[in-house]
Amino acid sequence: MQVKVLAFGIAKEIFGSSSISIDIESNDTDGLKNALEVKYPKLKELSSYMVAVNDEYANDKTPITQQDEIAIIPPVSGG
Amino acid sequence: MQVKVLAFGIAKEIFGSSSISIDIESNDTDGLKNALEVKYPKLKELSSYMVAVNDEYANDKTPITQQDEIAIIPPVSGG
Amino acid sequence: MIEVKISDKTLDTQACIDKVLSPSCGGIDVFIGTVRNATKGKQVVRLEFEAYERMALKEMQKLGEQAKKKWPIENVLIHHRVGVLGIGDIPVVIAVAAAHRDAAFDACRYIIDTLKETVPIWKKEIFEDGEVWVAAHP
Amino acid sequence: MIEVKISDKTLDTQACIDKVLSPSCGGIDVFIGTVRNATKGKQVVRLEFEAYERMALKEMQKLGEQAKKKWPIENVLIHHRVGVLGIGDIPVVIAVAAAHRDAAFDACRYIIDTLKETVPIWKKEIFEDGEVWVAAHP
Repeated sequence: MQVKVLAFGIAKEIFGSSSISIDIESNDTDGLKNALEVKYPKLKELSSYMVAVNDEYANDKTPITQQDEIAIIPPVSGG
Repeated sequence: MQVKVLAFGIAKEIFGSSSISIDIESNDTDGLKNALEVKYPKLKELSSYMVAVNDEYANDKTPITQQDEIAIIPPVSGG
Repeated sequence: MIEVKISDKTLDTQACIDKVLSPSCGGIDVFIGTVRNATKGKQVVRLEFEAYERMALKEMQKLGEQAKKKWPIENVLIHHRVGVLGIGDIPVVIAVAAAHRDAAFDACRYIIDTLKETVPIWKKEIFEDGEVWVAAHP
Repeated sequence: MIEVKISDKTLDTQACIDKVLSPSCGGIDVFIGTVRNATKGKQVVRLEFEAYERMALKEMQKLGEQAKKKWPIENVLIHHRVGVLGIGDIPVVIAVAAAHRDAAFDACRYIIDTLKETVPIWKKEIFEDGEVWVAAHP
């Protein structure tokens, strides 16, 4: 399945875009992370990063569909 | 010795004035408190009260002279 | 900087904040006391504040100095109102600026807590049916 | 009341305070974050803030709700700035009004501490000789 992924902060710089499309093998957040880390190995250099599905932090193996809004959340630093 | 005593808050109401003169037997804060409590027994009904000498809280038996600025400090309630 | 003030005019919160701002500070904590409409369930009509002004300023200055010794803070402002205050009026503004926020929070809270214990200022609560000097009696 | 906002305009501290004032509140704690001129001894030129706006607003709203569950507070306001900020500019204002000050202090501090951990907002520090996304790397 191909999904669209939003990116912010340093993730946007790693992807070179605020939004990318990527093919994933297993249709969950782990599958997404695997695919992203293969294509963008610099993601693995971050302190950590989260996946958000429909504006909520997602746990490991959260199922995702093409209708979901998916975003990569690098370490936040607001305030 | 006769000393002048400033009063604030409820002490002003107990004394009926923002400033009174009173004769004291021993020339220290204990002597002052004794004299005041005889003349104004309502002072003893307060939760507590302090004596300030020259703008500083005074301990028991702090010597006082007629040149000092003496004030009765009932429980504070600012803020 | 430590600035202390007792005033019978409306306290200007924004002016207080502007005074503590500094390019080397990243965190400012501000405490604003306001007159509540009720105390222990009883409707308040107004408050009257009175200060032993010279001593109160001295004690407020001490609070600022103590806070600066205890925490790495840069600027402290303590303004207290006296006179007759209505519901919603502001008796006290405390503003503390520090490089980092923890020190600003700790110092600001210390100052208001200690001010209420040591600074010779008194408040009388006036109700529909009477009045009371706060904390005077057990 | 809980009010959350993300804005690319200057935050108005006084307006934030005015919004949380209430006749039944006696204590207001306000936290103001400002852009410091240096970080770890290095001169900062400017900061750039970016938000995942819809999710950030949702997380900010959650913070307000959590704080209202944890403490007896009445009004909470959380405003965060995005875009390019210079030294002294204000990225965040948090204002909490409560009947009694302890709850206001506790809640305000909880909100800024948790905001920095959970709300999807990012800041890039720009120095004379480079730039860095804060907290991105170990």
